[in-house]
Order: sequence, then C-alpha cells, then structure tokens
Amino acid sequence: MSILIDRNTRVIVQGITGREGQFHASQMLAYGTQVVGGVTPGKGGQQVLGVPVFDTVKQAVDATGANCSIIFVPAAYAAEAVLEAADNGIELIVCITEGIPVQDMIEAVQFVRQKGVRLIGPNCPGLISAGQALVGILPGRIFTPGPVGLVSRSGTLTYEVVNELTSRGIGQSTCVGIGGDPIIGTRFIDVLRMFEEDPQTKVVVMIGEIGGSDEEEAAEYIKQMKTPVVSFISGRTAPPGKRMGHAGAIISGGRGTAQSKVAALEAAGVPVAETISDIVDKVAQRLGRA
Amino acid sequence: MSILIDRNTRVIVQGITGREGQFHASQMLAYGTQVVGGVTPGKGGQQVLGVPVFDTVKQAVDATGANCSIIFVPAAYAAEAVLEAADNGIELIVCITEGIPVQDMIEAVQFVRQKGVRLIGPNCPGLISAGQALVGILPGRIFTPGPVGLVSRSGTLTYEVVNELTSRGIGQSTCVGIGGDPIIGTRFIDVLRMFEEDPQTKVVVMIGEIGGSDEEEAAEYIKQMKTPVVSFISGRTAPPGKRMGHAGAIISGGRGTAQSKVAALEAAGVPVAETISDIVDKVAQRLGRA
Amino acid sequence: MKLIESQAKAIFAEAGIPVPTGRVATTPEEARAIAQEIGGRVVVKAQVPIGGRGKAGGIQLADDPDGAFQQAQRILGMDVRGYKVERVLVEQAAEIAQEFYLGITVDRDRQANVVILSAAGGMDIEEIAEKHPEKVAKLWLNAGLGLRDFHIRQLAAQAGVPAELLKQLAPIMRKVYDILLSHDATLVEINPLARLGDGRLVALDGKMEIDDNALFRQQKLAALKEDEGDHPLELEARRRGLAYVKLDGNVGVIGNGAGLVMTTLDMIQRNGGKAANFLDIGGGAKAEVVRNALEVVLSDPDVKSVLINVFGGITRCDEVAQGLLDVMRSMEVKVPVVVRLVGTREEEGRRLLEGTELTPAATFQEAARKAVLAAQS
Amino acid sequence: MKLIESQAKAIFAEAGIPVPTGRVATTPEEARAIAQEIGGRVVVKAQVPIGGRGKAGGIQLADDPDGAFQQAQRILGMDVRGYKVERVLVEQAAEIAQEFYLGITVDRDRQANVVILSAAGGMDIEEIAEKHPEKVAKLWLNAGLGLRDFHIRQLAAQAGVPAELLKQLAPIMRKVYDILLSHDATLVEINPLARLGDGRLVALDGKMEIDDNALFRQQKLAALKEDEGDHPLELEARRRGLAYVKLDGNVGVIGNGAGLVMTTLDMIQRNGGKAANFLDIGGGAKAEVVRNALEVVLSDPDVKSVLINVFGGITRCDEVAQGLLDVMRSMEVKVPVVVRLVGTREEEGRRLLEGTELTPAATFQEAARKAVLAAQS
Repeated sequence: MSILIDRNTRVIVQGITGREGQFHASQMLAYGTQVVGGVTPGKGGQQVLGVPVFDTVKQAVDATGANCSIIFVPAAYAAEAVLEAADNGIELIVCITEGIPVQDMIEAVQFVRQKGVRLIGPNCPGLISAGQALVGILPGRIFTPGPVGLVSRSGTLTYEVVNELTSRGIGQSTCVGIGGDPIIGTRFIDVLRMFEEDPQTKVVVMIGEIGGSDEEEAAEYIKQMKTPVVSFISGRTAPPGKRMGHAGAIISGGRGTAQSKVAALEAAGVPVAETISDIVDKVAQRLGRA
Repeated sequence: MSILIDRNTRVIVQGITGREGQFHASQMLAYGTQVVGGVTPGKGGQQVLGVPVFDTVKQAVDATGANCSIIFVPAAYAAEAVLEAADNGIELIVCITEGIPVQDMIEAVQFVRQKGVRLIGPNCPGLISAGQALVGILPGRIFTPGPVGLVSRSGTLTYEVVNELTSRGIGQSTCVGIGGDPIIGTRFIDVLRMFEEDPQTKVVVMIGEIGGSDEEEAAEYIKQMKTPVVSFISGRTAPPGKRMGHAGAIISGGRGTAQSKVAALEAAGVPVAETISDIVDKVAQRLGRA
Repeated sequence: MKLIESQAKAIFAEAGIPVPTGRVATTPEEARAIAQEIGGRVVVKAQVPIGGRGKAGGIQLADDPDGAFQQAQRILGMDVRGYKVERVLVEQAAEIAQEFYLGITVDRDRQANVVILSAAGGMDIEEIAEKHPEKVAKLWLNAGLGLRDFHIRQLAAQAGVPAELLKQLAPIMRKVYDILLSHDATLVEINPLARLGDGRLVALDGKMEIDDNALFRQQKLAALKEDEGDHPLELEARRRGLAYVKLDGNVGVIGNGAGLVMTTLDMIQRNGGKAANFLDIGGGAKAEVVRNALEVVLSDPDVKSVLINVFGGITRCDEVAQGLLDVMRSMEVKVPVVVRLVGTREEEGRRLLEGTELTPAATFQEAARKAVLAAQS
Repeated sequence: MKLIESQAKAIFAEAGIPVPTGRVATTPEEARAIAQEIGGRVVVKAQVPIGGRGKAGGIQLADDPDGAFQQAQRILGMDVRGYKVERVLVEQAAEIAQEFYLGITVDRDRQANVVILSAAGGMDIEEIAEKHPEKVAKLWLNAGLGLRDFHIRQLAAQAGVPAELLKQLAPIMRKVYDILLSHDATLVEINPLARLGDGRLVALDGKMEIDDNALFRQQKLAALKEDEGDHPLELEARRRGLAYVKLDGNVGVIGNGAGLVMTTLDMIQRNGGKAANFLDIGGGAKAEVVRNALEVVLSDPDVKSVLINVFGGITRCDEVAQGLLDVMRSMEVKVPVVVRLVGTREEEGRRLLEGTELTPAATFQEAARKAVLAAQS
C-alpha cells in the first residue's frame, strides 16, 4: 500500500516538451512510473521519450486513460493547466511550477475542490511511493520502501531526512511535498488523514516551516490519530516580515512563527525534533528500532 | 410522508414586504406552514404578519433556524436572492419570480448545484404537501392528503387536475410546480426520483408541455420506476418558434414538440392522457378506484 | 428577440471582431453610394429576420456601384418567406478560402452556455450536425470559470481547426462569449466565420438572439424590439403587457396560466376547431387585465367566437367576470363569448354574468365544444 | 511588494474611489505650492513603507501654505522606524464624522480572498479585532461568484454600518475587489474609510500589497518595485535572480531549498552563531548560479565566514563545486568558506574541491559548527 500514487497510476506530463518537463519525465519513467503521455499546446502529434504528445489534456486523457497529471508549465500558464486537468477527468494533479500568482491559485484551488479533484502543490517537488511510482522531481534513488510516511513543505530538507532514514535501514511508504506557497491544494491535515488510513504507514514525519497555520491545524488533528507523528519545524531564527525563499514562508502580523507551531505540536503530544538526525532518531524509536 | 417539505419545514420569505410576498406569506401561514421570518434589504427590524423581517438571509437563518426560503423578489434581483439563500445554508429554495434573465439563472442554477442546495423554479407556483405545508402560491383549499404525487411545468393546469382528483375523493401527497422557464433548478427527473422513494406516493402525475427535452429524459427514467406514472402534455397544437406564455414553452429547431414527448413517454410505457378528465381516470384506475 | 445580420455585425464590430466593410441601405441610390465608397466588388444582402434569404435570391454580388444599384433595386421590396425586404446590407465582397461555424447558445438541458465550433461552416448548424457530426465540437461552460484558453484549444482540436488559426480564433471566441453575457443573448452565432484568401478570419454573417426577460437592462437592444416583424396584434398585446400569440384559427382564447391556455387550444382542435390566438392573463389578474385581453382578442377580424377559460386559484372569478362586463358595457360585442369560470369566487363570478349575452359553460370540454360550434355557425 | 499611501490612493482615484484632493511633494516649497492650490487646511503626511508614522510625528496639520511648508520641512528627512522620509503627501484636511475599516486580503488558511469591514476604523485591523471583535465582519469569497450585493449587505449588517451608507459603500467595496484582482494584490486596505461631516465616504488612508509572483503581468507596478526600501544587497541579489534575505549575523549562508537554508540558519544559532543572510540557490542550480550567490554573500562586509550547505538531488554537487572554484579563481576570498556537499555526484564534487582553501564538512552539524567557529576567530 501507499497513498495517492502506486504502480497503476497513469501519468501525463503537462509541459513535457520543455526542458524541465522532459528531464523529469525521463526520471519518472526510469523510476518505473507509468508515464503514458504528455501535453504541450501546438506540439500534438510528436513523440517524446517514446510517449505521445497531445495539444490538450482532453485528447491525452481520451487516448491514454491517464488519471494523474504532473505540471511543468511556466508560472504564467500553470494555474490554467491545473484548471484544464481538473476539467477533464484527471483525479490527481501535481503542480511543480514555482511562482504562480496567488490570485490564479485561489481560483484554481477553489475550482479543483469544487470538482472533487486532488491537487498537490504548486511550488512542490511532487510525491513518490517508494519502489512504486514517482510523480515529481524527488531524487528516486534515495528512497526505499518501508513504513515511514513523510509530508513536507520543503523539498531538500525532506531529502536529507529520507537519506538518513534509508542509510539507517528505515524505508518509506509515500513522501509528499505539499509545496512552499501560501495557497496550496493539499495541506498537512489532508495528507495526515490519508496516512492514518494507510496500513503500510507506521510512523509519519511532518516537516513544517514558518508561515500560515497549517501546522497548528494539523496538531489539532494529530491528537486523535492512531499513527504516531514526528515533526520538525524550520525557520526558528527567521525574522518577521521576510519571505524565506518560499512565498509561503513568512511571519506576518506576528502569526506563523516557528514557536507557535512548535507549541501547538507539543501541546498535541507530537515530538518536535531539533535537528535532522533527531527526526530520524525519534522515528526509529517509534518503530522500536532505536 | 411527503417529499421536500412537511410540517417541520421552517420557511423564510425573501421579499416579504412586497405585495405578492406578503399576500402569499399570509396564505402559507393560514395553511399551517411554519413561516418563521422574512427578508427585505433595508426593512430589517420590522414585523410582518407577526414574523420578524431581516436585512439579509444570513441574519434570518441565524435568528430563526430556517431551512427553506421562498422568493418573491422582482426579476432583476431574484437570481441574486437565490445566490444569497444558497450561500447561507438554506437547503430548499423556491423561486416564484417570473421573468428572470436566462444568464442570471444559468449562474444561479450552477451555483446552487455546486452547493448541493435544491432549487425549485423559478417562474413556478411552488409546492405543497397536502395537509402539511404550502411553500408557494398554489390554492391550498383544493388539496387533500392522499396517494397522488404531482409534478408539473404548469400551475393552473395542475390545479384543474387536483380539483378533479379531490372532487373524486383522491388525495395528494406532494404537488411540485417546477416552473415554466427554460433554465430551472429542479426537473421532472429529480422530482420523480423523490416520489419513487416516498412511501406515501402511490401514483405520480407528470404534466409536461412543449419545449426542451425534460419529458423525454424523464421517460427514460420512468422505465425503471416502480411507482406508476400518468402523464399529460400540453401544446399539441402550438406552432413552432413561438413562446406560448412560458419562456420555456417553445418549439425551436424542430425540437421540443408535444409529439416527441408523447412518443417518448408512450415508448416508455407511460400512459399519456388526452384530457384532464382522462388524467384523473387513469390515476383512479392505477389506484384501483376506477 | 432576434437581431438581424446588420445589427449583429454592428455589435461584433464594436467588440473588435473583424467584419467586412459595409453599411445598410434602404434605397438603390444609397446602395450605389455605399458601393462607391467601398470600391471594388460588393455583396448586397437582404436584411430580414428569417433564414433562407440566399435561396430566395436575397444575396447578390455586384461588380461596381451601378451593379449594386441594380441588385438593391431587385432585392428591396422582395418577399422572403413572408418578410418584405426593407433594407439591404452592402458589403465588400470577400474571397473565401474556408468557412467555419462558431456559436455560443444556451443549452437548457445542461443548464449551461454551450460553445459550438465546426470546420464545416456556411450551412445551418442543424445541417452541419446532421451531415458532419464528427466535425462539430461542443463544450459546456461553467459560469464561474467562463471561457478559458484551454477550452478554446480543446474546441479547435476537436473541430479540426488548423492550429495556425488559433491566434486569430481565440480572441474572436472570447469576444463572442463577452457579447453573449454583456448583451444578455441566448445565441451569438458567426456563420460563416471565414478564412479569407489572405489568411484573415472575418465574420461574414452573424445572428443573435436576445433574452426578452433581460431587455429591462439592455436599453439599446430594447429600442430595436419594435422593429421585429411581429403581427400587429402581437405588438398591441405587448404594449398592453399581455402574453399573446397570434394563431391562424378563428376561436379567440383567453385563459389563466400558460399550460391551461395551451391545453385549451388543444381542446379546441380536439373539437374540430382552431384557435385564433394564445392569450395568458397570468395569475391573480384584475378586471383591468381581463378587459385589455378581451379587447385585443375582439379586435382580431379572424375571431368568430371567444372562449374564456379560467381556473380561479389566486385569480378571482368575480374579478374576471367584472372585466368581461366592463367590455360588454363599453363596446358592441359581435361574436359569441363562451365563459368557463371555476374555482375561487366561482359563484360570485357566475352571478355577475347572469343575464348577459355571454354563454356559460360548466366544464372544459363543454366550453371548447360550444366555442367551436359558435365559430362555425 | 508594498505600495505606500500615495501609490495606493492614485490607484483608488483611478478606479473611482473618492480620495481627498492632494499630491506628493519632495520639498517644502512643493508642499507650499500644493497647499496653495488646494486652499484651506491641509494635512502633510510622511510617505514611508511602514506603519507608526503618526506616532513618530510624520502626520501634521497645517492651516495655510506657509504652515504646510513648515510641516513638510519638519517631516522630510525624518526617520520613521528606520525609513528616511523622502516624500510627503499634502492633502485637503478632512472633517471626520466616523471612521470605518475596509480591506480585502488573501486568507491562506481558507484559500480565499476575505473581505473585512468594521465600524471601528482608524486603528490597525489587529487592534480592532482585539479590542472590538464583535465589530469586525469577515466574509470569504468564492472566486467564481465574486463579491455580490448580498455579500455587501451581509458585511454591513454584521459590522453595524448604518444602512444609509450602503449606497456609497457598495460601489467602493466592488471597486476594492476589482482593484485586488486587476492589480494582483494580496491586500487592498482603506483605513480609515471616513464618513465626513457632509456625509460623504472618503478613503483617507490606503495600503496595498502586490503579489511579487504576478509582477510579470503588472508592468506599471513592477516599475515601482525598485523604490522599495530594501537592503542594497537584497536589490543586488534580486537583480541576479537570487532568493536572498539580509540578516544581522556574520555567517554567510548558501544552500539549496528554502527549508534546508532555514534549517541551516537555525543550526548556526544552535551552535552559538548568527547567520548574515538567507540565500536559496533553488533546485538544479548550475555553476553560474553558485558563482553569483557566492559573490553576493562575499560582498557583504558583515560576513566573517561562509557556509555552503547543499543536498544534491536534482542539484549536482560537481556543478556546485565548479561554481565555487570559479569564484576562488577570479577573486581573493578573505573569509573561511565551509562546504558540505551531499548527494548527487558528491564524490565528483569533493574531488574538484580537493587542494583548495575551502573547508570541507561531512555533516550538517559539523558544517554549522565549523562555520560559526570560523566567524568567531
């Protein structure tokens, strides 16, 4: 088991003829993901990496039976790509693109929700179900199947954790990068709910950061979870009012501080690790492998 | 039992301070309907017929716990009144107003559907659950409780049928006027589904007319219904291209003729009455009272 | 209400959709002057609110201003399926390379606006749908989302419109949707949307239908309403605020409720007669409305008898009776009037009519029979 | 990016929202001339991208042009919480009867725009929410539906805005929402929205925040971007396309991934040091980007040591190493540079850096410790 994606997920790549899209499509194919087609307006009829390219998502879905789409479309057009996927029967949309205007995303996220479609991202590394499928830009080679589910607002930081988990012989179920933007399709609480239902996932690692209140909201939910959660919050030393790389990583009006998040998590009985090694130690403990 | 409304339905009247709104509110109260308040922007704080008037639907719902709204707002503002009701927790909206612009209704009907709210009308007489509640402008005194469910695009024609049913000792469960506009919130098929689930309703009378293809669609559904349906179609002699009173009663591009509807219903095994007396005869037959 | 070609094209041009250079003429002289202005070959087109003018000879080419004069002379005054041509549109003639169909209309079954695009333009959309169903692309719009670029790509791909035309097609489609919403239209159609020899897309013919219910906020369009080729009695009824349709029989009909009146027409036919009109006085009509209704019906020379069929719910039978009495007292009624009044204040209504020349009827069936007989005698 | 009062008010005025008559002055003479033009009493307001200017004495009334000159003279050059005042807004003084708060902003938790209205204007919205929570009305908008009249009535009723003001308030609210969307704003705020003695509603102060991600389609606003009071190193980094934030420590930081870099800052503090900056080179950075990053960090005189922390996923460690080498070769690096490279092409990267003056570190912890020590020595 795993959440969101597995061996049977049929993926199309929106923006497959671009540099990023093509490179990561090849990485996904190499990982064993069923990449069944791509979409680039005006390039329909071509073949890229052995899969057909279509002008529209509709054509791609009709021809390939895809149920998942990953988006590498430039920021100015990415929200529209999300709308197109949601409007044409795609069930899971993964939007990698960074820098999408907030108002575009508000519309897209609301539309996607109305359609009952799941959107991961934007401004995220996507997700991977270890040993099964990669729909994203995560470095597949560091992952190994196992009992740890990860959900994170930060890509590289997660790789650090996964790398250490794997090197200590602890595998992963699914790792979901939910993205660093203020407006995202899937939040911690959504993924935690899925991990709670997943028999493979025995421990969850949640990696948060400053900005917003998703971690606080998640803390409330975790109180009633059966699966143990280990957390980490980055940005404890970040100054207020400054965007720390991610558009969503900002303390504004005194809200969204690391301290507030740590306090909420600890109040919910969730251990908050101080360092990356500490995260892995705490996971090992909960798996009885300390 | 009944469908859509009963003794417990809590109704507010949007446009209660208008002539129409106030008159019909009094009729509904007289019938025993729980009219718990009214809404007229700018007139909040008044009392009409012993019930409080509010400026907004939100205030009315908060104060009265209403779950149903009936709209007597002028055509230019009626679609907005539907949006307001749907956006504020009303579960059943009955829009009496005639003459609402089509594009306004397209937006309203789509929004209502998205919200999972039920809209009856517009341009309809509303509905009545005989002996329980009247949410509409139907003449309550001609109804008597019993086993016949009615659904109709035409008000007065339905009263003719009900009058004759009652005079022959055959009562009614719920009578729903779905409205004479091309864009309406609830169509034949929606009401048929509800009657099929209603234990009180033993026979359904469906009164259609020229325009659109709701009757044809209903015929498809009736094939699998257990409750017998008797139908009537008006406008057999109507010329093409002319609106016959109702904005929705028009044969255009050769579609929406009475002949097409009669054929579809007969093909589905639904008896189509030739006259109003004939409707009542066919109902009596099916009830074993012929 | 329907807008004719020249009206629709004026709206297109205002919105920035390319249309051929041209103007409306009401005389051959004007047509010549316009052709002179335009220069070169022109097309002279009858402006009537009905299709089939091409087959009727209402569209003609002219090589020069004198030719335009002659063609206009021939077309003006011509009868196209019952409509007399009073105006022609004189336009620069176009060299057509390909014809597309583009329309947005209301789909009542799906409760949405539907965009229709086809690479087989020039014919009626029904004809295209029948002959080339595979070439007709349809897409139903979500009102909140509107018409987006991906919709346009989807439609173009499905209809087989060449990709190189997308850059011109996309803004035209967006404008057509804007026009639909801003003009409260239920149909905006460009057919054909032509690709000319030089590659440009131009709206060669257009049609619009405006939602009558929205005319209160479409002042400019409402002003055109009177221009429609409706029957004079329909215009008069509209002025009096009545829902009236002229029909070709001889039994005048007045009733309350569209369904009831339609059924009354049907019953008249079942009894061997034919209705002269549809007239719905609506719910809760007062005496004044009834009087207006009867006056309009009686002013129709085709009417040989009148059937008044009222089921009193909100409508009070005594109000209806009073309205009838008012007419009987103020004018000489030369045809038999059969009256069926049932429901609210039925007794009071009947009592008011006792002793008048009106023919009472107890049932729907009896009323229809009596009215038909009266018209035949 | 934040727009200051005068910029926001120019946008309000263009949209038709009433604002006081006034203009920006950069000298006392200009202030006098503007006051002369306006006539009567004026208010002279410091234009700085930060709150609290009132308390700092940056807002003053003047009875006549000479008074305006004097107040401008006093305010121009003043320091408001670290910002030097270079411009003042000279405006007609208003006789305020009541102050409202009106704002629309992005609520990231609800993933929607939220309209906020309060009858207790004049204070910060946080202060209003704290002191008068019952007077703050909020409404989250559906993007498809937008801001409708019933929303406005709902907000006004909840906020206790008198009904007689609705006629003025409704168009202002609609315009604020239009401005939010048309300018890609994440905040449009009018505070106070004042009812004057004569009953008119006027935007007396305004604030806007523009989504940096949307500046590519907001040309006019993008041109204002450089005006912001950012640190010169931040401006330089932005020119080079780098996500850089100046901080007040002495350990320069470069890493890939926002979370990784934030954690690096946190680790530096855990080890008793303090970072001089945040700098994320992002995913898949090439040598060129690394070179740019190091150059910016090294140009900061506060920097006493540099920590390069890279986890190679898409980013290749050899590319990073190459970028570092390029800098080492082209300029004299005077501070110790600690490098931790892990992941993709880690071996190749380390090999490239062998024999250089760079200090290698194997772990996150070791890297942070070494960089902090180096900065302290």
